Amino acid sequence: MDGSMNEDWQENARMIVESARAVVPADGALDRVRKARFDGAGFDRAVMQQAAELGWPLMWIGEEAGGLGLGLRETCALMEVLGRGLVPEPVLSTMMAGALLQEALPETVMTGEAVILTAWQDVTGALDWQGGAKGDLLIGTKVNLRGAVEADLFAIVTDAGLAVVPRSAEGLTIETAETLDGGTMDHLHMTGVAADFLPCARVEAVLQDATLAHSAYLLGLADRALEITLDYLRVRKQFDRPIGSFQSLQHRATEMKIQLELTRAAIAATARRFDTGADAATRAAGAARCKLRAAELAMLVAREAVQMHGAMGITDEADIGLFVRKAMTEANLFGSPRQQRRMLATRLVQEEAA
Amino acid sequence: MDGSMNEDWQENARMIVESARAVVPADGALDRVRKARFDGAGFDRAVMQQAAELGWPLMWIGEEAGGLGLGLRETCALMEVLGRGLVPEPVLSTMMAGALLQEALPETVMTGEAVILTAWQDVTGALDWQGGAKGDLLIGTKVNLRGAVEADLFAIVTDAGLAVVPRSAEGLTIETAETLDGGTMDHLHMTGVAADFLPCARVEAVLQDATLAHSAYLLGLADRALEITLDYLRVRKQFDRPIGSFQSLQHRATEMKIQLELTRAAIAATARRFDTGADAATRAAGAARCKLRAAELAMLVAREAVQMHGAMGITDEADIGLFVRKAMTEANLFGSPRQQRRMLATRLVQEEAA
Amino acid sequence: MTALPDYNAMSDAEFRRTARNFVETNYPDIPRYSLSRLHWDEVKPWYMVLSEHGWICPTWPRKHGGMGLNAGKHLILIEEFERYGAARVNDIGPVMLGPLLLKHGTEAQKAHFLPRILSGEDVWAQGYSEPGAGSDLAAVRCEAVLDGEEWVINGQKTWCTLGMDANWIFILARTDETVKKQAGISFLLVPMDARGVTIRNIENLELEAEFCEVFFDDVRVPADHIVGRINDGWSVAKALLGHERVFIGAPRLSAAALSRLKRIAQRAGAWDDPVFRDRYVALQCDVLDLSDLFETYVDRLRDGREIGADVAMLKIFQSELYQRISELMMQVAEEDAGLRHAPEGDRQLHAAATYLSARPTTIFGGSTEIMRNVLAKAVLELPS
Amino acid sequence: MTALPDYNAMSDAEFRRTARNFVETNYPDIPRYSLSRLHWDEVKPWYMVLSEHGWICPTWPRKHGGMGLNAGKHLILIEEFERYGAARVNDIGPVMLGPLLLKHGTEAQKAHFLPRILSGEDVWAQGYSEPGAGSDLAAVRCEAVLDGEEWVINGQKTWCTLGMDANWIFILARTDETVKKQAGISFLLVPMDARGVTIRNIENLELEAEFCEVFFDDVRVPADHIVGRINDGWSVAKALLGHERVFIGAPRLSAAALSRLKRIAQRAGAWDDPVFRDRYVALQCDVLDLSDLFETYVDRLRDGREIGADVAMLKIFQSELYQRISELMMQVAEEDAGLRHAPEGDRQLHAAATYLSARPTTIFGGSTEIMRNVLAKAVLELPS
Repeated sequence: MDGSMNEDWQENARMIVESARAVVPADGALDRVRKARFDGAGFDRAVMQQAAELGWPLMWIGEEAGGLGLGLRETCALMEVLGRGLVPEPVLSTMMAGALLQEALPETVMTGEAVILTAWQDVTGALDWQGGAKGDLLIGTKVNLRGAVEADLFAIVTDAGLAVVPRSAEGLTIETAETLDGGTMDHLHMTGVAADFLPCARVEAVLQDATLAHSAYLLGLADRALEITLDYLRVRKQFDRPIGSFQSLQHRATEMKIQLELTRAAIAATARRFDTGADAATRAAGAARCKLRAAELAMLVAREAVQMHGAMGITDEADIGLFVRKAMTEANLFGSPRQQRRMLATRLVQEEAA
Repeated sequence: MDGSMNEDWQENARMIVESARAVVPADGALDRVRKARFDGAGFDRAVMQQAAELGWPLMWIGEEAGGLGLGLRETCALMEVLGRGLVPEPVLSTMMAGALLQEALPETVMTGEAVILTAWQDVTGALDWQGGAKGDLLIGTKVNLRGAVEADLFAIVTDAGLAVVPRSAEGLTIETAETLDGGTMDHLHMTGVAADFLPCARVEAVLQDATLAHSAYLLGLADRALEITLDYLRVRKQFDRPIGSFQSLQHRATEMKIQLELTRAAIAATARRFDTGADAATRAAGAARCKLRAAELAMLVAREAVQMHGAMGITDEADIGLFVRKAMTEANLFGSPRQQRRMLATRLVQEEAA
Repeated sequence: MTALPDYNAMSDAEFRRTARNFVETNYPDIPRYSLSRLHWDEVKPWYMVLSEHGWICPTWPRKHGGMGLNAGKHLILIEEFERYGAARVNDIGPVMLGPLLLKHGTEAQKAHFLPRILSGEDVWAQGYSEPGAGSDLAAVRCEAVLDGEEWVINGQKTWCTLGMDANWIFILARTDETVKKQAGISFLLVPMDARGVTIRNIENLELEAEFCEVFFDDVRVPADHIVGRINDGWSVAKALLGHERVFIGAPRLSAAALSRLKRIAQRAGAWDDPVFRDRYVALQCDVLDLSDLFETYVDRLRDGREIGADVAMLKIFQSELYQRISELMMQVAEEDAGLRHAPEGDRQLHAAATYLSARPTTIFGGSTEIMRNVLAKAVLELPS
Repeated sequence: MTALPDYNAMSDAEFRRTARNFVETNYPDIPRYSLSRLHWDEVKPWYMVLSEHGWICPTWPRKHGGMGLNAGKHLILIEEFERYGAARVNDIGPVMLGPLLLKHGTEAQKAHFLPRILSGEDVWAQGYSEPGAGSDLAAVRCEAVLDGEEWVINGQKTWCTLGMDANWIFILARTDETVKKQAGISFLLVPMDARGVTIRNIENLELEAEFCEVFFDDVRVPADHIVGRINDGWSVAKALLGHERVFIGAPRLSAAALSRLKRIAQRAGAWDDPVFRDRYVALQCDVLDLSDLFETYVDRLRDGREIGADVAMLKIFQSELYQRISELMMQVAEEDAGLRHAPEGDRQLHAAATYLSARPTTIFGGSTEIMRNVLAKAVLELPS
C-alpha cells in the first residue's frame, strides 16, 4: 500500500463520515431515534431516502457497475458513525443487497424509492445461509431481518442463487416481533415463492464484510456510550465529590477504554487486510475476531454504563438506556460471541488436521 | 442433629485446634516452615511424631477400632489451622491411611515411629485410583505423593484391595521431583511388588473426605494470606497514604473476602452433611464444589496478594511468597478446578439420563 | 378474622405445610412468577386475602395484628410464597413503616396508622432518595418548616417504588440547615392527596412505570405527622431493618434464574455444549455456595445473634451472581436476546427480562460500590 | 570495527534478513529463550559480540558509536533477536544511561562514559526505587550533601535489577530537603566499588537473585558526577524513554506464552477439550487484537508522531494478558503445576516458570494500578 492509496481511502472515509451528518446530528442528539421507536418497524423511510441519495446502497457495488466501489475502511468509518448515533435504519442490509446484486440492484433502491433488505440466515444461532430454495421456488425460512415489515423488497440468499422478491409476493409471509431497541426482528416464511435466481459466488465474502461492518457499528455504539458515561462521571457528585474521582470507577473506566481501543485497532487492521487482498482464512478469522470483541465490548460498556449511571441508568428517559437496549438487540447479530469462538475453535481443529 | 451433638463436635474441634498449637505457632511465625524447604522431602519427621502423639493418624479410625472416630467438621477445623501455618507434613495422607486401614493401621504409625502415605492416584490430571494390582502383585504406577522419598510405608489403593508396603520393598522405585513449596512430588513405580491385599469398600468415601479436608487446608492458607495482605495494606504507604485506603484495592480486597466466606460456608455445610449422613451423590457433588471454590480462592488470593505487595510480593524473603508457592503446589491436588467442573458437568448429564 | 395459632410453636415442617397450603389455597387469579413488580390494581386481591387472614404483616407482634413470626418461620413463609411464585405486594407499610412506628411512633400514631396498613386502606410509599443524591441518603434538600401547627414542605423525592399506587408517603426532610447534614433531618408522614403534592412517573428500562418522583410545593401537614423527635429523623430512618438485610441476599432469585437459564439453553441447543456446561456448573456452584453462606446468617437470626456489617457480602454476591446468570442467558439466547417480549409467550424463556430486572439489584438498596466501601472499612478494617 | 552500513536506508525486509543473519551467526553458546534474566557472567559473551560489531547500542547516534536505528528498524532488530530467543543483556547502560547522557550530560561525561558502555567495560545499575516508596519515585530519602568538591551520599536504593553485576550505578538523591519533593532531587553517578557502598541480594519468587539493595554509607563521589543541574534530577530522570514505552507493550511475550500453553495443554490431554479450546481461542484473539493495537503505535513511531499517555494501555493489557495465559497454564498443568523444575527438562512445559515470570510485569515499570490512575486522569480526563 503506498502513500497515495492510503490518502485515497482516508479522503473517501472523511467524505462519507461528513455526509453522514445528514442522518446523525453532530451534537449527538437522539430525539429522532427515540421518537422512531416502537412505531412500525422502528425506522424512518425518509432517512432511507437520504441514505440512497448519499449513495450508501451503492457502497459495495463496483465502479464498473455504477457503484461507489468503496472498501471496508470507508464502510467501517461510516458504520461507526451510524453506531454512535444509534441509527436504526437498515443501511447495512441494503449495502449487502447491493454487494450481492451489483448491477442487478433495482433502480428503485438506488433512487431511494424502495427499501431492500438482505435475507440470508436460515436459523437463529447459526450462520448457515444455504437454505430457502427448492427447484425454482423459494421454500423455507429466512430469519432475523430487522424491520422487514416495512421493507419493499428482499434479496434472498440461497444456495440456488439470489432472488429478489417484493414483500407482497405470493407465498411470502412475515412473522414479526418487537425488539428492545424499538424495531422489529422478522422471519420470512416462504411456502413456494416464484423467483428468478441470479448466480452469486460472493455470499461468504459479503457476509464477512457485513460482519466486520456490523462490528464497527457496535464499536461506534460503545464509543459514544462510554463518552456519555465519562461525562456523567465527571459531573455527577456523591458525598460532595464527582463520582469519576473514585478510583474503583476510574479503573473500571480504563478497562472499558482499553477494550474499546483493542476493538478499534482490530477493526481498522482487519478492514485494511480486507481491502488489500486477504486470503479466505484471514478474512474469516478476522471478521470473527472483530465481531467477538465488538460484541463483548458493547455488552461490557452497556453493563458498566448502567451501573455507573446508578438509578438514572435504569430509567428510559436517560439516553444511556437507548445504547443499552441497542447493544442487547444487536450484539448477537452476525454470530454471537459464542458462535464466533466456536467457529474459531473449529478452525483451529481444521488447521491442525490440514 | 440435636443440640448436644452440635456441642460435641464443636468441643472436639476446639480441642483439636488447640492441640495443633504444638505444630503451628500461634503468632503465625513461619521460620520452621521456611527452614524445612528444599531439604529432602521438605517435612520434619519430629513434627510427624508430634502429630502421632496428638492422635491425628487415628482421626478417621472408628472408636471401636481404637481410633478417635472424628468427623469432617473436626477434621476441617484442624486442616484449616494447618493451612494457615503452611504445615508441610503429610498429615492428611496419614489420616487417609488410617481411614482405609482402620484397625489394620500399623502400630508403628500410631506411635509416630513410622510415616505412612496413601498412594491412590493412577495418573496426573484424573481421579482414577483403580490401577496398580495384577494378580497378587503390585504392578503399575501411583502418582503425586507428597514427600514419598522420606516415608516409611505406603498404603496402596487398588481395585484388588489395599496393600501396605515399606519404602524398601523390592520392585518399588520412587521417581521424585522438587516442588515450588520446597517439598517433593513423587511417583511410585511398581514392577511386581509382593503384597497382601486387604479388602476395602471405603475408597471413594475416603477420597471425598480427603478432598474436603484438603479444601479446608487451602481455605486456611488463603485466609492467612489475606490477613497478611490486609495487614500490609493497612501499614504500607505510597504517596503519603496507606495503600489500603485506595478504593480500587479496597474493592478487590472485598472480593477476596467474599470468596473466602463462600468457601468457608460451603466447607462447613458440606462437612456437616458428611457427618450427618449425606447420600453418595450429595457427597460427591459437595466435595467437588468445595474443592473447586477453595482452589480458585487460593489462586485468587495468591495472585492478588503478590500484586498488592508490589515489589515485596515477588521476593522470597516476604512470607507471602510462601503462601503463593504453596497455593501453586497444592491447588490442583485431589482434582483441579478443571477436573471438578468436568466431573460436575458429567454428573449433570447423568442426572438427566437417569 | 379468628385468632391465629402460635406459628412459632409449630415445627418447621408443619409451618412449611401450613404456609404452602395457605398460598395454594388462597392465591387469587393474578400473575405468578412476575419479574417486574405488579401495581396495586393488579396485586390488591392478594393483599386483601393476606389481610383478611391476618397474614399481611408476618413480623409484627400478634397484639398489633401481625403473625409474630420469628426469623426462622418468616424465612419459611418467604420461601413458600416464592416457590409458588406469589407476587410481591406493596409492602412498604408492612415491612418498613410498621416496624418503624412500633419502635418510634406515638401511641396515637400506632393506633391510627397500623390498622390502616393491616386493612389495606393505606398504601405507603418511601420518600428517602432525592435527585442528585444517589446513595448519599443524608444529602436531604427537601425542607420542612414549622409554621404554627403545621409543617410546610418544599422539595422533591425520587425513586419512590410504586409511589403512584400509594395514598401516603413518609419522607426525610431537612428541618435544620445549620447543623451537620445527618443532624438536621426529620421523619414526616404526608398524605399523597395533600394540596401541593404532584407525581411524575419514571419509566424504567423495561418501559414500565415502577418508580415515580414526588414534588412538594408548600405542602402542609399537621405538626404531629412527625415520627420521633424533630431533627432526629436520621436515626429513625437508620433503624435496623432486621432480617430484611439478610433476606435481600437470599439465593432464590439466582436459583430461579439458573433454572430459566437451563430452559433458554435447551431451547437454543446450547444445553449439550460442553463449553456452556462448564459455565453452567460454575454458576450452579455459585448458587449452592451462596445458599450455604446464606444459611449461616439465617442460623444467626434463628439463634437471635447479631447481624453485622459483613451481611453486605450476601447482597453483593447474590446481585452480581444474578447478573452474571442473566448475562450468560443473553449470550445463549443468540439473536433472540433482543426480543422485547417473551419468545413463545413464555416468560421463562425471556433472557432480556432477566437481564434488565437484574440491573437495579446492584444499584438500589445500597449500590455494590457503597457496600464494598462499607465492607472494606467496617469488616476488613482498611483505612480511609 | 569497520564502519557500519546505513541500516535505515535498507528496506525493512533487507534489514530483517541482516538482523536474522547476525543473530544466527554470532549468538554465542549461552542459553536461549530464558524466562529469567541471565547474569553478567553468563550473558557477557553476547554483550561482547554485540559490542565488537557495533550493535550494542542500536538507538544511539552513529557518531557516538550506536547503530542510529530509527524506531521501525529498531523494532525489527528486537523482533529478530526475540524470535531467535537471544538473551537480554545488561542493558541499563545502552538503553537508559546512554540516551540520558546524550541529552543531559556534559561533553566530558559523554566522552568518558559512553565508550565504556559501548565496550562493556562499564555495566550500569539503576538506583531509583527506595524501600517503602514503591511507584512513588519522587519519594527519595537517600540524601547527598556537597562537601567541598565531593558529594557525600547516605541512604539506600532497592530493586536494582542485576545490580550485583554492575560496576556503576546512577541514583536519584535528595539534595534539598526544603522544597516540594520533586524539586530537591539530583541525578548522581556512583562507582559500585566506592568506599561505603554495600550490596545485598534479593531473591525473587523463582529463588533467583535478580535484584539487589544498595546501601550508601558516607559514600563520596566527585562533584562533577552529577548529570544535569543540582536539584534538577527529577526532570533528568523523567526524560522520555522514547519507544521503550511502546515496546514494553509488544505482544511477543504473550504470543510466546500462548504457544507454550498449547504445548502444556497437549501434554496434559487438554488440547482436545472443547472447554479449553474456547478459552484458548479467546486468549488467541486477545494476542491478535493486542498485535493490531501495538502496530498502531509502531506506525506512529515510524511516522515520527508523538506517543501520548495512552500508550499505557499497551503495557496494562499485555502484562495482564500474559498473566491470564500463565494462569490457564497452571490450570491445565494439573498436579504438575507445582513442579519447581521443568517437566521432562523442557522449559516450554513449565507452567510455574511462566506464572512466576509474569508476576513482576504488572508491578515494575509502573504498576498496573498506577498506570490506570494515569490513564483515568490523562486520557479519560476523569477528575482527581
